[in-house]
Amino acid sequence: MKLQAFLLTTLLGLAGASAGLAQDDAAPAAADAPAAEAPAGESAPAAPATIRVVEDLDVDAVIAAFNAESGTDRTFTAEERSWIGAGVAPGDIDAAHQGYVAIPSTDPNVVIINRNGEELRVTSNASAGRAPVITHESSHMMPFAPEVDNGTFWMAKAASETAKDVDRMFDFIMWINYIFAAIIGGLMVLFCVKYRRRPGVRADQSITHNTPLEITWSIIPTILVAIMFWGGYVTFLDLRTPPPDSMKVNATAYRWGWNFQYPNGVESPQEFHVPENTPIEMVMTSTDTLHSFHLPAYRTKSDVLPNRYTKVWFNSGEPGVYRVYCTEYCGKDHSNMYAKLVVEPREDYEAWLTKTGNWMVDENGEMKPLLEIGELTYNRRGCKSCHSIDGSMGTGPTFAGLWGLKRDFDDGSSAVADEQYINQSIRDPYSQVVLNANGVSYGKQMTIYSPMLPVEQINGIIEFIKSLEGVPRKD
Amino acid sequence: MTAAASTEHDHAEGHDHGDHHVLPLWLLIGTWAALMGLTIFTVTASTFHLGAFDLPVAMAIATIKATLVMLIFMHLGFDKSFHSLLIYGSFLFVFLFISFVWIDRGQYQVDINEKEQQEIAIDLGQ
Amino acid sequence: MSDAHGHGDKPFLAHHFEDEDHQFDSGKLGIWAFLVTEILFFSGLFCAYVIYRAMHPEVFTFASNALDTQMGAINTGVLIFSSLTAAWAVRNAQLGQKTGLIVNLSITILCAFGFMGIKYLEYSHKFDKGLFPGDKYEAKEGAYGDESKGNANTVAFTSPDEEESAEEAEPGVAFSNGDSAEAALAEEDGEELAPWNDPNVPEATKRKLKIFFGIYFCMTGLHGIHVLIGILVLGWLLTRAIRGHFTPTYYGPIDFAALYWHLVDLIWIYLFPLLYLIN
Amino acid sequence: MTQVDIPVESPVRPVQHLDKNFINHSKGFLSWALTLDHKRIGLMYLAGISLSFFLGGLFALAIRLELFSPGMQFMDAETYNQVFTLHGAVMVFLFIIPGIPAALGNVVLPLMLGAKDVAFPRLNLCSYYLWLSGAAFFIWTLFSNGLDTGWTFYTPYSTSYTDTSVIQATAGVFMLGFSSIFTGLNFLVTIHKMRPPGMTWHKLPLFLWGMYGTAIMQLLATPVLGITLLLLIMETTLGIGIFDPQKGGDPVLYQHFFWFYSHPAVYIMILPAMAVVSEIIAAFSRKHIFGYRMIAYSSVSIALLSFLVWGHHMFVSSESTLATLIFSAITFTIAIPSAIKVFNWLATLYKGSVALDTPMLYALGFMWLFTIGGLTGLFLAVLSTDVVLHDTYFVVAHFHYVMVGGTLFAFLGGLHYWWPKMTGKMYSETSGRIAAVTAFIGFNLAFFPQFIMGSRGMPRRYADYTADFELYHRLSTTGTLILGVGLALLAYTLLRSLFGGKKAPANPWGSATIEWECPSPPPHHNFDHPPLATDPYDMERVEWDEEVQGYVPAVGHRPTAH
Repeated sequence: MKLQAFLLTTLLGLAGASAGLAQDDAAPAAADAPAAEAPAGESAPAAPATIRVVEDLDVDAVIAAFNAESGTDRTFTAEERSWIGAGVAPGDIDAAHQGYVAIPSTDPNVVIINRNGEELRVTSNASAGRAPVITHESSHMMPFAPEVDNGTFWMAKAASETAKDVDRMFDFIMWINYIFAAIIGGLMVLFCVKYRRRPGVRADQSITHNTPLEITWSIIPTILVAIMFWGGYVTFLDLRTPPPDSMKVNATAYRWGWNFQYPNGVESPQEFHVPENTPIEMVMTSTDTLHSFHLPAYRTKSDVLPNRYTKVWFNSGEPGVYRVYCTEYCGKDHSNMYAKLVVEPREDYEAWLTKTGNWMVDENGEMKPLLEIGELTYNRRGCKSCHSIDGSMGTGPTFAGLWGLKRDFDDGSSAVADEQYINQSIRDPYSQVVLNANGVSYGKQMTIYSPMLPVEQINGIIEFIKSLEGVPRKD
Repeated sequence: MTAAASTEHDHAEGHDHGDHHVLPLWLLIGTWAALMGLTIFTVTASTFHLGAFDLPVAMAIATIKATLVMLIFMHLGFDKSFHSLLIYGSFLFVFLFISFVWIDRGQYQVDINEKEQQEIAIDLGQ
Repeated sequence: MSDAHGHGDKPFLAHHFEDEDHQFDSGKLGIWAFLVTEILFFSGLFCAYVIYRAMHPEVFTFASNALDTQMGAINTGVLIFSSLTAAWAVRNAQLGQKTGLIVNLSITILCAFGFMGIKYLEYSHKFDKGLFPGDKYEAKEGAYGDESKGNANTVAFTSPDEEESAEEAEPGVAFSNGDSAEAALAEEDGEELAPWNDPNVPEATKRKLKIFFGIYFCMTGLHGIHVLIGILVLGWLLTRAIRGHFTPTYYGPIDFAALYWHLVDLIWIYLFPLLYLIN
Repeated sequence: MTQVDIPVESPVRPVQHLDKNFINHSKGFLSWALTLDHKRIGLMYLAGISLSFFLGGLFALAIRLELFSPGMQFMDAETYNQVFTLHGAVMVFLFIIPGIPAALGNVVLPLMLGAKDVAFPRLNLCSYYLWLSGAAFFIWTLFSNGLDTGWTFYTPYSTSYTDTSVIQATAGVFMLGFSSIFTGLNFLVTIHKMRPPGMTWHKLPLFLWGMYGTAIMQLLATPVLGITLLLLIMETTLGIGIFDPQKGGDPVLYQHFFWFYSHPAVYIMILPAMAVVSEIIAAFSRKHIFGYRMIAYSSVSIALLSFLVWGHHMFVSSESTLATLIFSAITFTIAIPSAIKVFNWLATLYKGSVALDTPMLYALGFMWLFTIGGLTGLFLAVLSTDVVLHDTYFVVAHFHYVMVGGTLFAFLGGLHYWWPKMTGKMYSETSGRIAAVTAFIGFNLAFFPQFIMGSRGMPRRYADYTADFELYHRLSTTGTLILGVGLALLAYTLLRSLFGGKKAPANPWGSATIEWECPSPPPHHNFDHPPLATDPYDMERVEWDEEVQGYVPAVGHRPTAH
């Protein structure tokens, strides 16, 4: 949405929007439902009235009927299939990607779960006549963070000893705040009432200063802040100094996701597991803008920069699931740049590591088909945040209908989108920067993935793009 | 403006008079000659390789030149002390600004170098 | 002078000041406060300079070879002389010497033009050699002085750890970011590659050379803009001086413009050794 | 002292109104557009910043409505990013920084000094037009590609990753910066050189001390913003490689540059507010301000210390441990002068004669909100707690308590306080009070829940959030709507007074500073003769006069020596 259009609609429609708010009140009863019913530790939705599982619908039959009717031979990705299962007409899939399609029969209290047990959120949309819509959701998104609900009034649950040290300082300052606020607020009200203006009563002009009093109220805060400073500094050193025996996990942040690398070479996007009661040192860097690794449960945070390594450590403590936020503004999907931290017993962790290391291999140890690898790569490596598969224009050109298309570059040359072109675009993206439909260059936006992508994944992407050949482009 | 009020005003301000000080010509030309001499000196000095003393020597000469310009050409030596306070104060803040940034950058430069070495390794590995 | 009413006999005394001394004192404090902001304005550039020089002294030493010390020294002389004439002009104004004031102001302005002329020569020389600020930077042969001098500096230019990794590289390997064309060009000519466009020098090191020129052009460019503003102000004062506006009791504008001009000189006094005289 | 005070018929009453005042002394568009009169420039600023505040307020409303529920309501994430950026940039650069100094200060400062004008009237007009050009660039930004970098323009996002109009916006901020510098320069020289006979530094009204401290910061800090933005523009257009890591630059260096300005800027926002509140509290307590020297010195020490603490914005920006230690330690020292001010205001109320008129309600609101804002600042200065709270809604709530609860409330208090002097009209006290209380309640409801969700982990600048923060967001949005109602009522009250308000007396509140000695509104040249300054907080100097419905110089009053 262009900003101007937004300004216009806001100015014209403020009244309408505020009227719509009342309608909104009814919808999210789901949020207030007790979280206790959710399986401990695992990510689960906050107990809505009904959970509709996508497999209820015969998705294949719906697609077949659609293709027969429209005379096309369109294929759908796994995610799109889950939406079809939720009641989106196949013809509306493209609109669903933008989050604007109505599902006629959906009850606002129904939460839809895709086949991986992940939630598809149902919310209202003002500009689409307030019909319920499916929002495009990151598949790694956690419906809720248990540590937030299991915490105190002020803080989320503290998951490590260092976090508890931080909380102790927090509570200390909070008590000082309560006391000072009570004194200042109380005296303010007292003076305003007791010395309110009354006819014939004059102010006492003799009180203009009182040196002992002024010195007292300068010194007491000075002592208090000195204590705070020292206590805070000691704990801060603790937060910054990893024990020498910590387990190292590398994290690479990109727009808009996280990639975690283990010392044995295993990589895992958007989710990482660590063994319980182990000090973990994160060594982080970014491929593009600034990001920030924020792990509230461990009270730790550090910016992630493109030109250097930054480090953060925490002691994993008891098993649990925690949310990692990006807290340094990084553009469009900043608010969706979550990652999941799972702390689990060592044997579970090792099993997970083995399974994750072999994600291109199926249960029988066979290499998965290239197309499937391509689709997984597309979802895991962050291609999806810039390259749409529904034909819409994003930060980068869409993959839909790309295969075999003539591409014009910003240096005036052009090429046909074939294997070699795609290969080179991934390995050396700036050697051939494409123009968009308006003839404007996409610029040097693309992350250089080549050091991270093995050959199978690049070939998989090629297959995946091939499979999208028939999808109409809208750029 | 009455004379009494004028005195009061001056009193409040704490003037140190002497802003209309006319500088003698020999002082101006002498200062210019000194500045030129120092310029030639600094250019000559730079042709000798003084190693670690290169920068301090060049900066010391520049500072002497700058002081001459400020005190004499800019009349700061004959002006209100508040103007000197302003200008020296601004140097102090520039110094604080640069030194704090320098302290921090000096500390984290290692992290940048580490990443750079990695990048170079990747570049060369291709 | 729309606000000059109320002081009929003193055409340049604004109505809200008590007398000419009051106006002069206020103006003088104002210009000093302005000079303070100028110093802080330049401090950002000096800070960037200090940081990058402190972290990469070898790059600065090497890149400084591309600057022409002789031209810089001449420009320093020109500017110092113009400072003298500016200070002299203030003296003329204080003593009511109209002719001397006009002559000195004119010399100051001529020096300023001279400074900009030499600056123009320097800049066009840099651009000829492909030493542009930022992305357009593409150093050509001889950009860093004569070939022997360039080679002599190769050791100083590459810091020890980078040297090591550069040696490991296989010759002729192109880099990803647009340097391949440049390298290929150099190879076609069959010339021996100079260090600034040697493909074996990692991109990370090469772009530090660009940073030097980024800082160089920002510092001298911003200083040049100040010189241009000085020319405008001094030119305006020259016309007023010719019309005989200034008297021993009203010479504030000359004094203030001279102070500004001295500050421009002062900044150059630091820029010259920092940029040109690095060894 | 507590005797019944029978108003004595004073033999000579000062003139209360004039037929010819600065508003009607000349007519026509050009008589305003080219005016050198500080009062007219002040009013033009007031109109401009009020419009900016309205625009920024619309953005705020859009943000809060969008965040009413999880999921996207009526904008997409990209639009949201633009809206929060423009909210911040418009509010900070166009409203809060020039708010009190340029609008109220321009009208009041020379009057308070008994001067005819500021030292450099043309420069003053020039700074207004620089402000206007900066605003025009913002409008251009708005109608070209918008801006989505956050008001801080952090690199490399702003240089390499956004396709919005960063150059227009930074050029606009550059001009606004110079507007601010020239205003500060003007005020510095005016306070130094234009004081009336008898006004020694220790008889300077505290508003002027505050403006003096502000001027120091504007002179020393704002140029660094200028050069930072210039370098940012060079980086974006030419790619000189100072700030952009892709080109060999360092984004943390940008943050150092930016916060070297922007931390003092925080005090450029709050010092004038403290200055206004010092005046209001003394006036409405009808009592000498307590601890005058401590308040005055704390203003200047805040101004100077504010330059040494910028690194506390970067504790988790991967600043080195050594630098965090230094900056954290210095940050605490600046807490002390702020605390001293609050205690002094409180002591001024003690045994006063407190009238809860509209300006006083805002001043008391300021005291409470600034106290909360200041106390919660402690969490952010302590290294260990800052790590978890940084870049969360806790920070958002903290700085809104200081900037909105602090500066906005003080601005509104000052606006009501000097409104009779500026316009010559009295507003409706009843609806003024209702608006003040509504705004206070709405504000607390809007921002207090943000502390809780922030400390529980909700990051700032999020277009969307998960259901666990929904309750807090809903409370916050509701509070914003209440705040909006209060502000709308305020606007109505003031605008209505222009047309139907009673004529204001010269001194409606009983303040003892000089600006109340000239008629309301003042004539073009303010004072025929420079008034003689005495103790600005000698409240007994004036007494209530039933006939003029205002205060007049007390008969036979002998100034008391303190």
